[in-house]
Parts: sequence; C-alpha cells; structure tokens
Amino acid sequence: MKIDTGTTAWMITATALVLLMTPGLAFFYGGMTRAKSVLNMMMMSFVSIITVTLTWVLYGHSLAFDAFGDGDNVINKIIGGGDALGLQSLIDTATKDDGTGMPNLVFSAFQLTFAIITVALISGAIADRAKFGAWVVFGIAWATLVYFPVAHWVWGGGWLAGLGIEDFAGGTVVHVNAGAAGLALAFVLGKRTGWRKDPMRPHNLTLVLLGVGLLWFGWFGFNAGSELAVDGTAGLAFMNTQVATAAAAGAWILVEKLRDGHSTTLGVASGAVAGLVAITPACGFVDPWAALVLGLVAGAVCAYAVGLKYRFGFDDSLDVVGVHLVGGAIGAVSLGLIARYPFADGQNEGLIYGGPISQLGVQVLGPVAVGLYSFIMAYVIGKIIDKTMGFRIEQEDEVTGIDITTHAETGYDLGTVHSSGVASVNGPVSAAQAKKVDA
Amino acid sequence: MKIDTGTTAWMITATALVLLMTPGLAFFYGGMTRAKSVLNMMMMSFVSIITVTLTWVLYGHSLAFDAFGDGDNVINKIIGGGDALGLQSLIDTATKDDGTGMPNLVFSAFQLTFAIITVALISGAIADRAKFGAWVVFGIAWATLVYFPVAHWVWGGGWLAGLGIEDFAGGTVVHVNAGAAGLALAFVLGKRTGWRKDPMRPHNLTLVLLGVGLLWFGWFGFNAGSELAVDGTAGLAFMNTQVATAAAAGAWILVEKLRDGHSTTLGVASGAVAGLVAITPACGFVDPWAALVLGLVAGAVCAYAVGLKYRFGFDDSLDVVGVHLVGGAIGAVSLGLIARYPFADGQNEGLIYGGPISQLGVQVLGPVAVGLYSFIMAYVIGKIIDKTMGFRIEQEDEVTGIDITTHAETGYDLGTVHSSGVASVNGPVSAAQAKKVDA
Amino acid sequence: MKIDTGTTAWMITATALVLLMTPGLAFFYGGMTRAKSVLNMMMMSFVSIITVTLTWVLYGHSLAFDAFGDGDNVINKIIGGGDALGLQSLIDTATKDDGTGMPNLVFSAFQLTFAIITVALISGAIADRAKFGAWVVFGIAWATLVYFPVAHWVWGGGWLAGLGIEDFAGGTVVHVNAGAAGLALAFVLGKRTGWRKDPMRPHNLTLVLLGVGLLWFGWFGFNAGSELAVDGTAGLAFMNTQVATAAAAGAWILVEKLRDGHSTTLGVASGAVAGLVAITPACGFVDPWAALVLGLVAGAVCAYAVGLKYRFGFDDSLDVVGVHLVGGAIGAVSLGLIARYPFADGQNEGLIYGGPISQLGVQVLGPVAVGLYSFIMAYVIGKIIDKTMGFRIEQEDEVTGIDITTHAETGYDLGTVHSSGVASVNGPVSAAQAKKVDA
Amino acid sequence: MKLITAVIKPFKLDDVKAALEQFGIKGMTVSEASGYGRQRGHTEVYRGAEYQVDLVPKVRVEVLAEEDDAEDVIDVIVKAAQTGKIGDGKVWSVPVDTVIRVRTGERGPEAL
Amino acid sequence: MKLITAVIKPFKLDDVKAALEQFGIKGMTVSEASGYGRQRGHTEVYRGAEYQVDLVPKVRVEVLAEEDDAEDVIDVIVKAAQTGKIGDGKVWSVPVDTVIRVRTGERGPEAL
Amino acid sequence: MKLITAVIKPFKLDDVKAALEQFGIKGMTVSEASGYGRQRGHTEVYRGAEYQVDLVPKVRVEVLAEEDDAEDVIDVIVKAAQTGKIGDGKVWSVPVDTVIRVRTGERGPEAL
Ligand SMILES: Nc1ncnc2c1ncn2[C@@H]1O[C@H](COP(=O)(O)OP(=O)(O)O)[C@@H](O)[C@H]1O
Ligand SMILES: Nc1ncnc2c1ncn2[C@@H]1O[C@H](COP(=O)(O)OP(=O)(O)O)[C@@H](O)[C@H]1O
Ligand SMILES: Nc1ncnc2c1ncn2[C@@H]1O[C@H](COP(=O)(O)OP(=O)(O)O)[C@@H](O)[C@H]1O
Repeated sequence: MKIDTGTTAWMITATALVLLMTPGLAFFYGGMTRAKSVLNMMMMSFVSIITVTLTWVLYGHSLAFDAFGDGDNVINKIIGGGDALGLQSLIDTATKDDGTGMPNLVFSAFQLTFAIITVALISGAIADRAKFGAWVVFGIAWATLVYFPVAHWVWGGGWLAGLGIEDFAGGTVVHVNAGAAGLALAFVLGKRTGWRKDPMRPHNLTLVLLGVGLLWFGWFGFNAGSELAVDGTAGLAFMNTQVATAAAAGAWILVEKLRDGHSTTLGVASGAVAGLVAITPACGFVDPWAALVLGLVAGAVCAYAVGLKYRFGFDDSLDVVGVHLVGGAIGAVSLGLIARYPFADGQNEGLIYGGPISQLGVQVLGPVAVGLYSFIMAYVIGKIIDKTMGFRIEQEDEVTGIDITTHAETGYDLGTVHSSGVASVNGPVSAAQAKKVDA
Repeated sequence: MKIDTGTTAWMITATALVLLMTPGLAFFYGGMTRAKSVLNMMMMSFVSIITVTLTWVLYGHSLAFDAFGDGDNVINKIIGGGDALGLQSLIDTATKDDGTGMPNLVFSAFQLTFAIITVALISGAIADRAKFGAWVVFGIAWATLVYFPVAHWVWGGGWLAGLGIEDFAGGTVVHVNAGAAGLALAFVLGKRTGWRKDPMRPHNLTLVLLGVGLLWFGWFGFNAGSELAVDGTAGLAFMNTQVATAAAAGAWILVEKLRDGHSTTLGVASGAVAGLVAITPACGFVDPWAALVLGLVAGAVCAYAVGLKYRFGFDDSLDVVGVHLVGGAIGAVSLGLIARYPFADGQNEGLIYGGPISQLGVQVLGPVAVGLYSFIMAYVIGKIIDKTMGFRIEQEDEVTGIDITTHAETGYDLGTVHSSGVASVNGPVSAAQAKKVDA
Repeated sequence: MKIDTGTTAWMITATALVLLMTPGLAFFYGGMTRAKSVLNMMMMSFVSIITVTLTWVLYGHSLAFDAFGDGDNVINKIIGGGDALGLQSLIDTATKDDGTGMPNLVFSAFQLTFAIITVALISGAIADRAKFGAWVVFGIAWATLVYFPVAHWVWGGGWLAGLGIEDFAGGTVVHVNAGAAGLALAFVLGKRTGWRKDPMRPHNLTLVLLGVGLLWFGWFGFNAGSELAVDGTAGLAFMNTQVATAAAAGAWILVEKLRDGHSTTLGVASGAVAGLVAITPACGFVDPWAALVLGLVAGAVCAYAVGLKYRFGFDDSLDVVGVHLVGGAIGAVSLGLIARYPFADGQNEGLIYGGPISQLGVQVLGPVAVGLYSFIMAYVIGKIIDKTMGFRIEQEDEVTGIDITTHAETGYDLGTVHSSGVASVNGPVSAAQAKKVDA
Repeated sequence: MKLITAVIKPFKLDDVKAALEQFGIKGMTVSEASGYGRQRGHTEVYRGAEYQVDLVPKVRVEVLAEEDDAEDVIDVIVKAAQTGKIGDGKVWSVPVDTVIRVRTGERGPEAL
Repeated sequence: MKLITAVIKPFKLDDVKAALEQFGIKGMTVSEASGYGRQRGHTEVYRGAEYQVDLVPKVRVEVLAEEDDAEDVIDVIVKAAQTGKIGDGKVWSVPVDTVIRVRTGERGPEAL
Repeated sequence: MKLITAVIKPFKLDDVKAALEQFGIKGMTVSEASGYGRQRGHTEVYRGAEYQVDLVPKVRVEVLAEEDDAEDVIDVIVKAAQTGKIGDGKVWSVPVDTVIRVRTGERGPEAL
C-alpha cells in the first residue's frame, strides 16, 4: 500500500478535528439549555458518538461508501453495498492506487465523524424533554435509514452525485439533512412546558462560546479536510471557511444591534455557526469575496430565521432549523450562482460565471429532496418510537429537570457547604432521592 | 538531516495533541472533585507539566531512550545512558537515516508528553488532601525512579522489549504504571474526611465532559502517533481507538442502566476513558472487530471495578485504579489473545491467531512486573515524603477546602454582588482571611 | 502549482491551532474578570476575529505581506503594496516555486490568525468598561494603522527586517505591539470603579486554565508554525516552546510561594503565558538550555512586573503590560545574547556565541520602536474615539455589570428555580428589564 | 403586619406565585434554601455506593401582608404548594413592627 | 432588640454598607434573593421573542440592632438605598427575643 | 413558637446539624449568606496587591422550635458552633405566630 504521507498526515488530523466537533456541539447546545437539563443535552451528543460509531463499523461505511455490485446499477443510485462490513476489507488498502491517497481506514474514520455530528445536531430540536433510550433508538434508526443512504446519494456515487450536485463538505448531506429531521422531531415531541412563557435563556454562555470555539476549530478539518488532499483547493476551502464565518457572525450581531439595540454573545455564537454551515457546501467552489458575501447573507438571514419557530409555533429548542436547515440550504443553493471551481464530472460553474441554469436546479433539488426525505423519515421513526416506547418524559420530570430525573445527576454543585449529608445546598441531590420523595 | 515532511507534520501535531491531554485530564479530574478542591486538583496536573518537562530536558530523555553504552549490556536492560542530557545532542539529528523519519527533537517532545500525563494521572487517587509541595517532590521522584526506567524497559530497548512485549501506546508503561502508583498513594495518604459518608459527587460535570472531549481528541495523537509514522498502521490505530472508546462508553452506561436504573454523564465519561485506556496497548495490533469487543469488555468490567475501593476500603478518589490499572491491564493481557499484527522482533500473534502461549505470558508478566515495581516504589517514595515533609494537609484545611487553604483561591465566584469588600457573597474569600479568622 | 504536502499539512494544522488561540484567550481573559463582565470580555476577543478577518481579506494581507512596487524602494520599508486586495491573486499560487512550499492562501490564513490574536490581546487592558462599538472601531483602526505596517516592518521586508531583527514568531510584532497598545488604552479609559478597593479576583479559574490550556496547545502552531516548514528548526521551536513555558510557570509559582506563601492557579496560568510570550521571538534561534533559562527569567520577572500597575497607577486590568509587553521585550532582547541559529541575511548570533553587539542593538531597537509607535498610535486612536463616540460606558452600567447593560445577557444562570417568570433567582435578568426599571 | 415565610418544593414556586397574584398580593421575595423535616433519611446510590442524604433543595418565599390578610395568604400558599407527599414544606408567620418602601419612604400598609 | 431586613438593589449594597458603618453598626448579614413588587410586569426581548419577567435580583441585608437604634438604622438604610425609581426595595423590622454571640455565649445587647 | 436563626461558620454546619438531631430536632432550613461582625477588617494579599475584606461566607440555619425548647435549642447550637475565635457567628430568636405543615395543613406544634 502506497500513500502520500502529507495528505495522510492532514487527513488524520482533520479526522480528529471533526471528531472534536461533537463534544464542541455538546457544549454549544448544553450551554444554551437551562441548568437543569445541561447534562441530558450533552449526553445526547455523546451517545451519538457511541451509536453512530458502532453502526458505522458494522455496516454504515458499506451502505454509504461501498458501491453496490459493480456500481453501475440502479440500486447503487440509492444505497451502497456490503463489502466493508466490519471494516475488515479496508485494512491495508488505500484510497488511490497511485500513492497520492491515504489508507482507506483514515478515509473511513473521516467520514464516520461526519455521520456522528449529523445525528448529534438533530438533538438540539428536542432539548429538555426526550427520553434518553428513545433518543438512542432514534439515532440508530435515522443514521441507518437516512444518513447512510443520503451520504451515498451525494458522496458515494448515488443519484445526486450523478446529477452533478455540488456539496463540498455537507451543506445538504449534513445540515439540511439534520435540520429537517430536527423539525420533524420538534413536531413529534411537541413544545416544552412553559415554552413562550419562560425565556428559557442559555444557562452558561461561557460553555456556548467554548462550544463555538471548538466547532470553528474543528470545522477547518470538516471543510478543508473534505478536499481529501493537501492542495490549493484545501487552502481555498480553509480561507473561505474563515472569511464566511467571520462575516456571518458580524452580520448577525449587526442585525441584533439594529433590531434589538444590543449585540449578544449568543448572537456571535449563532452567527458563526450559521456562517460555518452556509460555507460548508461552498468552501472549495467559490472565491473569497463570494465567501464573504455568502457569510453576510447567511448571518443576516439566519438571525431572522431563528424567530420563525415563534411564528409557526414549533419548539425547535436550540434553533436547528433556523441555523442548519436554513443556513445549509442557503449555501447549497448559492452554488448555482457563485460556484467557480467545479471539479467533478457533471458539475458546472454558477450563473454569474456563465454556468447553466440546470446547475442551479440541481442545487435546489438536492436540499429539497434530502430535506423532504429526512423530514418524512424522521417523523415516521419518531412517531413509531413515540407510540411504542414513548419519546417524551413525564411533565413533572421535565419541570423538575431531566438531568436529575433521567440521569440522576445535576450539572453543577457549586455550593460552599459540602459537609456530610449536604450534597448541595443549591442543587437537587439525586433522582433516587427525588423519586423516593416525590413518589 | 533528511526527514519525511508528512511523518514529521503528523508527529508535531500528535505531540501537541498529547500535550493537550494533560489540561484535559485536569478538567476531567477537576470536575469530579468538590467545588472546594477543583483548583488543587487541576494544579496537580499543571505542575506535572512543569516538573516532568524540566526533568525530561535535563536527564529524562536520556534515561528512557538513550542506549546505555553500546546498548548491548545488562545495564541497558534496566536503564538508559546519558548522551542526551540537556537534549543538546538531539539538535539537527533525525530518528532515521533514510529520510523517512522525523527530527529527534520531535520524537523527544512526543515522548515527553507521555511522561507528563502519566505522572498527572496518579494525582486522581489523592484528591482534596495532598500537600502541594509534597506532590511536586513526589512527581519528580517517581518520574525519575519509575517512569523513565519503565519507559526504557518497554520502549527504550530494555528487558521487556527484549521479551517481545506488545504495548503499542502505553497500556503498561502509562496506565498500569500510573494506576499502581495511585493505589500506593491512596494507602499512604489515607481516606478523605467524610469518605463513604458524604457522596462527594462531581461538582461540575460540564468540566468532566470537557476533559473527556479533550482527552479523546488528544488520544488520537497518543495512539495513532505511537506508530511514529504515517501509514496503514497509524490509520488502524486511529480507527480502533474510536471504536473501542465508543464501545466502552456504551457498555458502561448500559451496565449503569441495568444496575442502577439510569445512565449517567460520569458513566459516559468514565466509560470513554476506560475504552481509551484499554485500546492504548492494543490499537495497532488488532482488528476493528477485536477493538469493539475489547471496548465492550473494558467498559463493563471497569464499571464494576470502580466499586472495588468501597469493598477494600481505600480512597482512590477519582478511580485511577478502577479505570487505569484495571483498564490498562485488560488491554495488555488481551493482546495475548487477539493481537494480529505484531511488527517487532520477538512479538507474536495472539492465541486465537495461533500465536504461542508465551506471548500471553509476556503480556501478563509486563503489567504485573511494572505494576508491582511502580506500587512499591510509589509507596516507599510516598512514605519517605510523609515522614519528612508530610504528605497530607491538616484536617481543618481539608474540610474548609484545599483550594482556599493551599492556593488562597476559590474556583468560582459567581455571586452577583461584587461591590467593594464583597469579594463574594457565595464563596470563601481568601486563605489569608481564613487563616487570620480561624487561627 | 507544486507544493510540499507535508509542509502544507502542518501549516494548515498550525493555522487552525493559532486560530483556536483567540477563543482560548477569550476564556483566559473571561475567567479573570468578575462574573458580571465575562461575556463582554469574551466578546472583545470574538469580535476581533470578525473585524480582523474582514480587513485582512480586503487589504490587510496586502499591506503586510505584499511588496510595494518592486519592493526595492523606501515606501516598502514602511508598508506593503496592494496586489492581494481581496486575496484573489493568491488563489492557486504557492509560497515557493520549487515545490517545497505551501499554497499562498494557507500562508495568508496563517498570518491572519496572528493579526487576530494581537488585536484581541489588547482588550485585556480595558476589561469591564469599554463601549463595545468603540472597541470594534478601535480594532479596525489599530489593525490597519499599526499591526499591518509593523508586521510588514519585521516579516514583510520592511525596515526592521532590513536591519536583521530576529523575531521568530512575534515577540515584537505581536506581544510588545499589543502590550504597548494596551498600556495606552488603560490611560485613555482610566481605572475601573472600585479599582484598588475591591480585589476584583477572577470569577472562574477553571475558565482561566481552559484558556491557558488552549493557548499553550495553539502556541505550538504559533511558534513551530512560524518556521513555515517542517524541519529541524520547527522541531527545535516546538521543544523550546515547551521547555520555556514549563520553566516560566514554575518560576512564577515559586516566586509566589516565597513571596506570598502560596502558589496560585492564576500564577501557574500567568507564568505559562509569560513563558510562551518570552520564547515566541526566540524559539527557533536558541538551544533548549537557553530556552529553560529564558523561561525562568521571564516567569520570575513577569511575576513582579504585574505589580507595576499598582505602583504607577494605571489599571491594566488583566496584565497585558506585565505579561505581554514585558515578556515580549525580554524575549526579544535576550536574542542579542543567546541567539545561536540565525538564518536570514543580516541576522547574527548572540553575544555569548561571539555575535556582534549590533545584533543586541537591533534587538533593543525593535521592541522600543514598535512599542513607542504602537503606544502613540493607540493613544491617539483611543482619544479620537473617546472624544467622538465615547470609549467608556456609564458608571452605573459598569457597576451593574457590562454584560447585562451592553449585551443584555448574563454569563451564568445556575439557579435551580426556572419556573415561569423566574429567569434566574441568582442573576440579573436582562438589560431590557434593567433599563426599564432603573431608567 | 405579618411576614409569612414559606419553604416549598422548587417546582411549586410557579403555582404559589400565580395563586398569590390571583389573591391580590403585590410583592414577594424569593431565595434558595435547603432543608429537611420528616422527609429525611432516604438513601441514594451513586457509582455503586450508597449514601444517606439529608438536605433537599427548597425555595423560600417571603410575603409581607396586612394583619387581616395573613391567614388567607397562608391558606393560599398551602393550597398551591401542596402535593400531599413528604417534603411539601412549611409555612410560618412572624409579627412585623413596620414596613417601609425604600423608593418613597412610605410606612405601614401603604408600603406594601 | 430588632431584626431589620432590607431587600435592596444589588448595586446599592456598597452604599448601604458604608452608611451603616458610619452610623456605627458593627455587623450585618447579606444574602442573595429575587423579588418583585410594584416593579413587576416589564417585558424583555430575547432572540426575537418577548417575555414577561417577574423576579428581579435583589440583595437582602439583615441587621440586628438595639430597640432604640432601630428607627435610625431603618432611616439610614432607606436613605442610602434610595434611587427614587421602582424596584428600590423594602425594609422591615421584626421583634427579636434574644441574641447570642456564638464565640462567647454573651446575650442581649452585648452580643451585638 | 420560636424561629431560631443561627449564622455560623460553614465548616461547623455538620456539627450543628448532628447536635440538633441528637437533641431531637426534626427539621431545619439551611441557606448561604455572608456577613461580618467583630471579625471584619483583616486584609488579604492577591497578586501583589493588598485588600481589605469585609464579608465572609457564612451558613444560615433556621430552626422552628416550641416555646419551651427554644432556649435549649439555642444552647445546643451555640455549643456545637463554637470555636472560640472571632467569626463564630450569631444566634437569635424571633416569636412566631403560627406554623403550618404544607402536606397536611396541620398547625402549631403538630406541624413541627
Ligand atoms: N423545624 C423546622 N425548622 C425549620 N425549617 C423546617 C423545620 N421542619 C421542616 N422545615 C423545612 O420544611 C421543609 C419541608 O419539611 P418536611 O418535613 O419535608 O415536610 P413534611 O413534614 O410536611 O414532610 C424542610 O426541607 C425544611 O426546609
Ligand atoms: N409584599 C412583599 N413581601 C415581600 N417582599 C416584597 C413585597 N413587596 C416587595 N417586596 C420586595 O421588595 C422588592 C422591591 O419591591 P418594589 O415593589 O419593586 O418596590 P417599590 O414598591 O418601591 O417599587 C421586591 O423585589 C421584593 O423583593
Ligand atoms: N449586627 C448584626 N446583624 C446581623 N448579623 C450580624 C450582626 N453581627 C454579626 N452578624 C453576623 O454574625 C456573623 C459573625 O459575626 P462576628 O462578629 O464575626 O462574630 P463575633 O462577634 O463573635 O466575632 C457575621 O458574619 C454576620 O453574618
């Protein structure tokens, strides 16, 4: 097996970076919840690492990235084959024969980290109120029935790839996909007790910023790593990521300043994520000036889009829809206009560079098709779970706090008094206790 | 000096990743203590970076990785030479002559980070009650008398290397070694005041998860970096690390769910670390399916092993024994069964691949010998310190909180009232004050 | 375009590492403020990412790193040209023609991250009391009028480069530069209400240590990355960074122990940063033993230097002067003595290696010239802002807390009571409210 | 004038507040506390070890009310806070000499 | 003996403390609380949605004082805490049977 | 009925709780506070600068007790909390009109 050590060095690093994004997301989401549900929020991300890693090793890689049969058949347009079950066949093989690639296991690990965070992203829509076991089951089912196929459609040689869709690092596969599923679950689970009545403000904005810091950092692996090589395009993807993110964060807090009179920390955080999301599909296809404009648009639009849930009355608790579905769609569609560096067969430049309108069509079709598929599947899976094992916790447990009632822990115990029997002067002590007392 | 830029790029990155693990450990450990001792806990890790770095530069590298004389003598079986005192001789030399290696200083920095975290790991056994100065002295002594020699035994051409021991990234050198020393110190220092009476629950589980997130991230440098090259084995080590960790975290919370009725955040965190520990010696030697099984076993066994301290009555405060000693030993011994890709002279496949029983013997001998040596030496060093300068703080200081009494600081001051003279409505104000008032 | 994949792999990684330093700085600084101003403190860092990224793309790269005209003229001694406005000209070009370099966009992104953190560093001098909009304007103006030119002077072929100044990774360009600007702003804004009367102690030392952990980690990218290649010097820079940092942290807490009777967490943190700062200009020029000595000196001197502000009566709130100006100057000047590996034309060894006194002269001249220029410009810019839009918030807003009054948020809301209408039992609820109530 | 203090379960604060408002109470002060009464003595299992836990988080509500309203206020609180399980809390009333509104300096009933 | 309790705006604690010291009060106990009175009912906008907010952070100051000083202490507090805007807070006074200094066991006025 | 309030050193809470239990007290409420009395006026050095520190962390313990037990309860607390050093704290007692157990609505002594 011959590989390029530079490429492989970067891809190993990029994989570690993307893996770090899921803890980063846990902190981002966890900080945004109320103190009584921070642990459950973070647990939903961490358990996604577990469920997706295990399913990936067993069959996920195969469904997404193996060709079905010889690859030249209709089934392969929809789903991959089974050659890499257990990953055994990837050992000691490389992505390219000419020695410019990387070990297949590195490629597999890199793609695995994308699947993990996509599942974890969904959890933001159902903060504070989901049964933990139900979430575990949902994660496995959705990864299997939605993520692995959709990844195959776009990156594994499936039908959207055949249409020449441009999705550099996952605007459609990751963000539209997760956002649509989050919307579906918000409907399945219903609103939190007290929604629209309580502010439900972030309980720890330092944790939110920590999450954003790690996400931003890891996203360089996500975007520049998606080139799967170390070259000029990787450099372009890197720079564009930085530019769009800064622009979007700036646009978001400017909107806030003009609309509400103050720029908030949550605004900088959300704006940065909106920029990262929007540039994800575009980062290797566009010029820096276009990344800047895309970032400004995404930041400003998403700053308004997070208010949609109040208008339409669904409790997408941590704005998965407003940021990931909307931001991902903006990025995907924008390529029909501003793409300048298509690289695969069937891909074209955007309209302003004289590309065909058909590319714009594909860029619209992709998010719509993936969004609808993901929404419907997530809704059906969610409903089945709800009817069988139940998806939502009891209201009293929700009001008391899901951390203590589901995980028998509280996030913080900062009281100064820790003498015997005083587990905490300030915080609930244990579910066991809560149970015994209240029941 | 000719080097491979790809290999070196990855090894520099890996070194930075492993260095980050020690702050990560500080947060993991710090979050698990009570709020009144979080700073001291973190300080024990940070000061280990200081003490081990300085001893490493002065003589540590030499003792561990220089050959004694020509290397072909009995002393070299035990301890290295002194050619690299001050590291001066490493400047502008490379690990390999054929241009496929890295600068020796990069190799040295990489190995240094392992020494640092091994010392820091021990501190988890003596939370809340150790004199800071005593810990500094212990760290220097134990690194010198235990870590540097043991690293030489296994990785520096010493007697265990001669026997063909398989320890890819330090299951024996790092985890068994640190775990045994932690056990010894738990005996030397005795139990915390209120142990078994107070729950002494983690005061900040977001900090624990942050620690685990950084440890997991850094561990890719630890494990995949231990290949000291960018190749298929590095990719295998990477993937196996991910798989075993996810499996172990899953196994741990499943045990909790079945045994206690709820899956905890501390469980996911501890399970992940148990998996990382167990796969450490094995990551480059086994198949992904074997990593998965090893992770499941390690997670489940360690979930029970952390309860041992209550049965045997030693206060291994943050479970260094239950996670690192037990987990490291499981990983080391497992290679006698499941090793499939031995690469050095004298190493063999595991039993199930038709390897000789002697390999299993060596895999048992290694942890036992290292564990005993480390336990005895740590106990002796600890006792000498205790008899001379004292190893444990006063009980009143412990009850008041080691942060304020030893470091004159408190971890948090979140009160809203910060007007003059109100340093904190909620927290102790200063050791100076505490001293003047109470004394 | 031909590049070296290993070099590029490392430089992409290094760029991501340095970018992470600014969030790291946000946490380091944020933890040091009081709880009521943590968000504003972090926002000043995050908004610097935004302002500097956007100005960099538009014209910053050009001013700093383009040659003016053919480069061989007097204007180019002061400021760069305009060839890379919008970065368009960097696409698909490499830093070197011989294939050993990296894409120019990677180089540009790397340098961008330096500009970002330099601006962010300044904010530590004006904690708790600066108008957010004024800070945004100051950041843009100072980056444009000071950072970009100074970077050009030293690294872009300007007059200090011509004199053979040695500044490996920015002791002068980054730390002296930022420290002097911080000092100027401390004068422009004046002291915080209650300064010298209230202790104003760090509100969250876990956040401070998190910041230091990320800074230390990222600083390997900063220092070893500044070699712009993967070679022995990069390895040397890496090892020296580790050694000096450990030594400085150790020296700082030793001074504390001897002077005040206890070693503090803030001491370890500040000492580490002081060491990182001092080794920054020197890391690729000196031997490990010299790095060790430099670290010890910097740690000990800075431990005293942070007390200067009390003697001279300026409120450099988070010790930008004592750590960055002093530490950076120590490192810069030290090269006149201990530099051993000069590499560019006009650079010489230090005095103890028989180098000329002129090198020491340049090493003194550099920080003095840059420090004066930065101080004067920052003072003037600051005064203009103060006279026009105002630089300081109202005293009542300051006492109430800048987070709630400027950003309409509070950092933490950890109260257990979150029922309707009880946004927080413990914390201010909103600026909107505060405004309506108090006005 | 009376000062009525109630130590209740945290998740009941909302109900108590709503009930008091409906009754016409125009102000209250809330703070966090811990306590035990009959409710003590349960055990808790954590990480395989068992502990006796004493102090349970509570919310303290204080209401200043006129002499004549005091009994009614107590009844309102008790009704709103009741779940019928141990740990429901205590309410007590203390005589108050005088109340002053800081803003205006008004005293007595007008200060409420 | 009286126990005087004041619920005031957090940023006024400093002034109240200084005023009490100047008056000659030798001790006090401070804690955090939230509350509302006339001040309630304002709205707050966050992330594009509007909320009614009730409980506002306050500081509770408790001072034990001799019968004869009580009125003066109240006046001192009211003067120091006043901004003239709603939310300034309340002060009330309660009769105390007895006070003991833990260190010495002294009782009554000497214990202050 | 009496309400006995004790402001004590945090690390003494354990002892006080144990002493009260042994005496037969069946409930208590605990919260965090800060305060100063004679104990004030010490200085503290941080990062090379010196500060005067006033407010020191304390724990407030409240116990409702029957009229006849009040004196004994006070004695128990004082004995358990005493270290003999300044900062030991204060205990005071206030008359209570009525106590109600929320769970049952019981009043008076039975509610304790
Ligand atoms: N004697 C007491 N003095 C002060 N507070 C008390 C007393 N008894 C109970 N409390 C408070 O009331 C709360 C609820 O008491 P609990 O005994 O659980 O109610 P119940 O007796 O109705 O079961 C306790 O947590 C404590 O804060
Ligand atoms: N009836 C009451 N009982 C207890 N505390 C009260 C009462 N009314 C007001 N308070 C306390 O006083 C604080 C200030 O009251 P507020 O009504 O805002 O003052 P004002 O009436 O002067 O505007 C409130 O936040 C609350 O803590
Ligand atoms: N006059 C007072 N009013 C209210 N609380 C007081 C008063 N004096 C003291 N305290 C409380 O008692 C605590 C201990 O008082 P302190 O003066 O230190 O005790 P001692 O007088 O025995 O030295 C203080 O921290 C404060 O909370």
